[in-house]
Amino acid sequence: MSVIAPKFRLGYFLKGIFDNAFWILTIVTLAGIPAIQIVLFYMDLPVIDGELLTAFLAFTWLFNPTMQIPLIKSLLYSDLFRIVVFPGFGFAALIAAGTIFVERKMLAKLQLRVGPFYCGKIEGLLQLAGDGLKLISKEIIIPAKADKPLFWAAPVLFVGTAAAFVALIPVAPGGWVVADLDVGLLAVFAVIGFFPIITILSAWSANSKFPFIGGIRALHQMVSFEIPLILSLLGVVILTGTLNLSEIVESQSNFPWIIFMPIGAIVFFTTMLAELERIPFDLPEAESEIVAGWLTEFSGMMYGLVQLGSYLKLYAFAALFVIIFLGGWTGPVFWPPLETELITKGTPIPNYAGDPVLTVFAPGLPLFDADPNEWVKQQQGELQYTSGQLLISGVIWFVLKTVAVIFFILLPRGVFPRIRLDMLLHIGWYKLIGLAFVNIFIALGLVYAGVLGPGGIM
Amino acid sequence: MTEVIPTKQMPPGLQVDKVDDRIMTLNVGPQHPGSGHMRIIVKIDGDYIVDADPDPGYVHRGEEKMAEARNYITNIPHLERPVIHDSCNILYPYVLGVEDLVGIEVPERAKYVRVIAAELNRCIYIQYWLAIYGIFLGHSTMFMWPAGDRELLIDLMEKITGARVTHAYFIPGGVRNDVPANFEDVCLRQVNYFEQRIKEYADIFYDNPILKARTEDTGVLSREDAIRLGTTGSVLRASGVDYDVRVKEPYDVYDELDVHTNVLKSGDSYARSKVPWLDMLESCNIIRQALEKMPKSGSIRTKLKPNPKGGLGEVYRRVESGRGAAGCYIISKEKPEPYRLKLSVGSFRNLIALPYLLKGEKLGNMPAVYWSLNYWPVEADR
Amino acid sequence: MTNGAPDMADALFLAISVLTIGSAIAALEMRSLVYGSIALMGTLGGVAGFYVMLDSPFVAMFQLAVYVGSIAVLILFTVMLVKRELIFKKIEDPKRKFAGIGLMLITILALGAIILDSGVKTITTDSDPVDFREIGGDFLTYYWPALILMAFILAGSVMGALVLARREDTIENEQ
Amino acid sequence: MGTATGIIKALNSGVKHLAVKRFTLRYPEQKLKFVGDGYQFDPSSGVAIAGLKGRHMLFHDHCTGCQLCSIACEGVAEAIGMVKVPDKWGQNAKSIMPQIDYGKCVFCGLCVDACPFYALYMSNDYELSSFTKEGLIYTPAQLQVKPQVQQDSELIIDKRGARHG
Amino acid sequence: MVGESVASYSNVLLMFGFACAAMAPALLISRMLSPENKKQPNPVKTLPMECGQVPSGAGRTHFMMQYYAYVLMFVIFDVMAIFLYAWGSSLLDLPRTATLPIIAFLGIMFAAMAFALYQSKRKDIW
Amino acid sequence: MSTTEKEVPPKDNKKDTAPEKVEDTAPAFEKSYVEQIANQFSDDVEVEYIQENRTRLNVKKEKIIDVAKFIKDNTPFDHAESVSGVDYPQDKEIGVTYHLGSYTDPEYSKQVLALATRAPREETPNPGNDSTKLPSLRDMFYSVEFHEREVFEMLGVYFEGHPDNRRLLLPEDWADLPPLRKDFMNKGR
Amino acid sequence: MSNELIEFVLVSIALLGIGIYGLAVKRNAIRMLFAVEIIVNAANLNLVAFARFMPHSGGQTLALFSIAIAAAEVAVGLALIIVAYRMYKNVDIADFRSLKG
Repeated sequence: MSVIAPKFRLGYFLKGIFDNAFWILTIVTLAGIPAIQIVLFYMDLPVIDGELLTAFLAFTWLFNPTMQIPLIKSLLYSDLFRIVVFPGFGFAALIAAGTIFVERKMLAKLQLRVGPFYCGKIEGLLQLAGDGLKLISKEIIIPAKADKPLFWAAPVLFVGTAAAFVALIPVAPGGWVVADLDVGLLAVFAVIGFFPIITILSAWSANSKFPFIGGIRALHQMVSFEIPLILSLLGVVILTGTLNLSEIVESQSNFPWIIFMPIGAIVFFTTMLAELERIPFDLPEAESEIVAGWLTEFSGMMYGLVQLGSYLKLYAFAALFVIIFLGGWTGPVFWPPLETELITKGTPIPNYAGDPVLTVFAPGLPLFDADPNEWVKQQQGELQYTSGQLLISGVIWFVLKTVAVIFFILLPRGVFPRIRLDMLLHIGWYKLIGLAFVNIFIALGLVYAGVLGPGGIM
Repeated sequence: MTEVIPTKQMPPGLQVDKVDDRIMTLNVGPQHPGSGHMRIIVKIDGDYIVDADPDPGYVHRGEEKMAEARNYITNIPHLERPVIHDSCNILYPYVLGVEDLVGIEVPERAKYVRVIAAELNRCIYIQYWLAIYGIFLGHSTMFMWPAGDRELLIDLMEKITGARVTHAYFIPGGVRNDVPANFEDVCLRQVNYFEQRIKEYADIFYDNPILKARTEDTGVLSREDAIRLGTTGSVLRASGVDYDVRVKEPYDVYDELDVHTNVLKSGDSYARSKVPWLDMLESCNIIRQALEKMPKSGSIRTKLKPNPKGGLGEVYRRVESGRGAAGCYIISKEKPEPYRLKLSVGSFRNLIALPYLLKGEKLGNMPAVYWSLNYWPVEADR
Repeated sequence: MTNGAPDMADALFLAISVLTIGSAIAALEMRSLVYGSIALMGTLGGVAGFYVMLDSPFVAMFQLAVYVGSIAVLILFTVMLVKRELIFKKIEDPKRKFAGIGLMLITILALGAIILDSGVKTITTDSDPVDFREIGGDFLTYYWPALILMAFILAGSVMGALVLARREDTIENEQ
Repeated sequence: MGTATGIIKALNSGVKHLAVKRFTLRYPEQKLKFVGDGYQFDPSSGVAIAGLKGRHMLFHDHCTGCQLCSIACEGVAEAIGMVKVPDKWGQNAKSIMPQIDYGKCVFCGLCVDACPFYALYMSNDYELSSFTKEGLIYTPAQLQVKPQVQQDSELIIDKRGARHG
Repeated sequence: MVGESVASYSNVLLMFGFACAAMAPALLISRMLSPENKKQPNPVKTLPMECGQVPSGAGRTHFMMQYYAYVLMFVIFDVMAIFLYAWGSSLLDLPRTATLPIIAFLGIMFAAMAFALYQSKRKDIW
Repeated sequence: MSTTEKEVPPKDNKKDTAPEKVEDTAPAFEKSYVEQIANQFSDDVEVEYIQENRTRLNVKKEKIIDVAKFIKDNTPFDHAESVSGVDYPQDKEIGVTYHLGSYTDPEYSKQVLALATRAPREETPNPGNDSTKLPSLRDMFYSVEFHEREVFEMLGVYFEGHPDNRRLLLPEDWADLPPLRKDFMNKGR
Repeated sequence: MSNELIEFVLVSIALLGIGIYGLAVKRNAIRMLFAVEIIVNAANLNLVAFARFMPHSGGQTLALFSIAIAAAEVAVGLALIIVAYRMYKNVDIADFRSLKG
């Protein structure tokens, strides 16, 4: 079946689409719905107004205006929403897409070019969509004698592992994180540990020389930079005494840790670049030496998936930097509180004659309040900010900081050449580990000198 | 006296005969982002290159054979094809040789115009080379900037010759057309701006510590080896040999201009990449001098018979092209066509240094060493 | 937690048990060493899952980071060092295989019988789990000689491994 | 410390260029200005006049059908063939005029140099693409047409860098 | 209750599973949409990338970089780094004398690292 | 530009030395070093002063190694710039010309010494296996290595003593005449 | 169900059995390493499980030590395998019999 092949015929194409649609429907009916049932059986269902929300009830309430907002709210606070949309995959993919666009335009500006321009009329906004369409319509070529299961699985696993990394990132106050772990930081290290394995397996499975060299390089690089990465964050852990990422953010409400630990931040930033395989550390994809490194044999959408995974990873690392060194979502709250009348009295909507005929209440507008009492408390001066305010302000601060960090991750691509493997290992094992230990001792000194820690500022 | 170049000292633990079963043979090229139209058969042991065998010829088109079938004038558009980016300089020795063979004098103004065109073209070539050197080292900005700034000079060349790349401008007896009116001002302005631009490359490229760490002490070609291997151009000058055909054997009006030869001592990839850049700055100087000294008016072309015949004999002329000395050896037998025409070009002469330099280097150094040799595959293949 | 949670935990326990034991068998029985290594990673990950179920997240993450993140990498790397033929070759003795299965069954049955017969069967707990920070306290207060010993073991092993892994053909060459 | 200053210098240089104007010529919208009307040749002085070597212009009232352009092209590209034209011109007894195959032409301009009768010049037209090979062959009638070339962009050098405008 | 904290950990797994499940269709759709000549597969097209040449030798040779030592070192020093976290996360609760064992630990590990880095300069470790 | 003494001097030569003037007005500098060589190998070397700064030595193929060694040891010529093979079908010979230059001596940097020799030519060439053979100068001038490979494939001159007499530019399956011989016809352009 | 110690112990026994089987049957050195790893993990699982059910941090601490020692063991073991492989071009344990002091 082909779309752009020379013998393209609309009839065949439509037939193919209908065939596929038929089979997809069949499979969904036979396998998908039972699977959903099984999942629903084990899932915690929300309780709204004392009623257990079942699927049937949810469908009923969808058409009941008074119950819609509680329904939507309950969905917003469900795990699925977190995984799929907000702090999880959708949010990360959106930032990743933005990153790709910014990277192209910024690099173009730095190099006195225009960059993507025509696609999407406005400065090439839709270039990424165009590239995605192109990639998805390209043939996937699998090299002869390749280890097919591994070769197919590698890009998907790569995206999955990157997503698992994203799952650990808290985005806003109030537990807006997919998985709030006590040992979040260690979980990050555990997840990072999977990337070299996927890389080397995909490189090995391609049965080609250039990917193999690239994979081995990637392995050495990731593995060598994992230790400085782990050590550079130890200083913060010493000062905060916790491994939970949300608590680390909250510990920085007064000042970000980068003030006390610039060395650790520099080490972490450098190792981050190396783990992300970005210039100047993009040895695994050094195109002038080994074609495209471990990505050489990936074609079409497989390549696209690896790229998606790597940009998700980029977002996750930038967010981790923000969380640990730049204070995450902390920042002055600038989002104005919502009108109290909207909550308590409702807003009257007049008709053409000016008579108020309809009063609109927004009692549980999901993003703006978790608890309607907060408004009352705020009005009475008991509470400074509502949680809705904090959420929006926090997300904006977080995104701003993340974008700033991403800018600094992207900038070296235009400024530095690629370095060599032995230089890279030398930097990792001699300089960065040394600096990381310097950072640890600084943190230790700060604690024992009483500057920070229990007896100090905090 | 048998003098064999000693092979470079390999790092310990890399003796080829011992590690036979670990050797991996890589075909670098012809369809490789880091090869050009050439194949280097590289044998690697781990990260180290134990053997490298260049295999040029993918763009061989027999210019020398074809030149024997064409007359002296119709050879002109063809002989610039091997290096279209440096077309004036590759044509220069041929034109000088034909002038010697036919016996024709060149007007003074034409000589200056030739020098200006040749120096502009040298800068154009070096910018292109530098762009590729940048991207070979993974420095994408250094790919875009030279490629963009090159447009300034291409614009000038287009004003002079009417073509952006393949100029076919030099002709026995002078040049084909005069420069346009008001050219001196435009040229001076653009060349000055160009010089200012390329000085900015220092910050981002030549003084970049990562680049220095990457290219310094890699692929070191000592002075003696550079001479014995017969390298030329920037490769030779980077190894500390003060040799520039423009100075040593001035042609046209180079003896009236103040040409400074850039010589660096270290002979590593960094020096080899820096010498062309210094050459560009020097070229800007030469262009300014030439614009000053150029007669403001006068003939620019001595008329030639329609189908000139060369005398009986041979001639070997050299010029300094962007890649080193370019020689043209013409044997003439009183025919309108040359009996034998041989181009002795810098790329081909520098190629011999490649396997010598790559042995024992790390794989990551391969592009840095290869492209620092100022090698242009099409010119080497001819 | 509503009443759904224990069911979920049971299903999870079953799934992880099946994954762990199945991939442990696969690690030993798969034809390709590379796939065997992947299956071993499955076993190690499954054991990490058990640690999470046992409320010891620190050990679980340590297991993941060290076993899967580094030991599995080293194993994979070493497997790839071996020639391609050997990766796919299974060296086995059929007689010993039956003996091994017998041994395995005897071990499992005997130990299982002993355990089931003992009082272990009845042990349950509702107490709070140990905070992982206590582990760090243990390391440095009560178990600190073990920590020093650990350092010596790690140092010795890395030195030994590096000395062992050195290739000797240069020495032959120098002679 | 040299390393650190070098890195900072490079980063600074990169960031500085985020404010420099773009140099790129947006080709289909903007087109470059050229020097003259195209490459022309004056046989009496033996010197050409500077200009872009674009598509040829054939002046039918000057062409004598002498085939010198074709002969000049023989050794270069063999792009010029002589074809019959329907019109009768006094100076052109055989009624043959050059027809140029731009699939072969290398735009060297030697045919213009060869024409002693001011009949063949080159024009500023450089957009010659065609979907068929035959479309690249320009008959004498097509060569007669003076091209309309849009020329609006020039290289501007000012304090914020060079650009096309 | 044993195993109460599983829920938040399982979210990571769910995220992983969701990403895999959401991305696998991209490959399937790509497989459906993309042109492919199934009747006459081109054997040259599926050759491994070898710069346009017919590949010589196996792709998966037991080829090794000279930096095997670093991978060996990683296994050991990864353990060390995460051991330090057990100390670091509980530092604020511990008496100051508890730093002494960790200093000794680090001292021994530094000595090992110095030796290992000295060894890893050799090109003959693989 | 010039000729051997036997040939008739070209009439339309304006600039360069006519052959009868060669002996008289041999440039002093060139003469000084060429005479060294000429004295050493009096019978086997034939000197021509072609042009300003260009000298040509015609050497018999048996003596080429000795002459090259002598040049390498006693004159500052230290590298070969180019090696050109020329086919002379009417003489049944193939000429090979080494252009030698000097980097080290500033006085000699202008000079190019052409060291020419000739090898027998066969009508039906069989490169490498017929009588078209010359000794290789690679041991004296290392830089001729690739040039000699090129001459070997282009004209079928086998260089004895060359370590690596393989094809360089032409494709692996090239099985025609050596292409730079005069009887290899250009089939179209 | 899952808050009973016995299940974890049973899984641990199963893993131990599989490990013993692997050690007894396999002759490939790398496979034997796998078997050893499985046995070590079975032991660790027991440690952590018992520690959880009689709340004490010592079990987890010991498990950490055990994992660390396993890492050291794997590093040395693989180095040994590499040495043996380099000598015999094989990973069959039978070939290593001639290894002596």
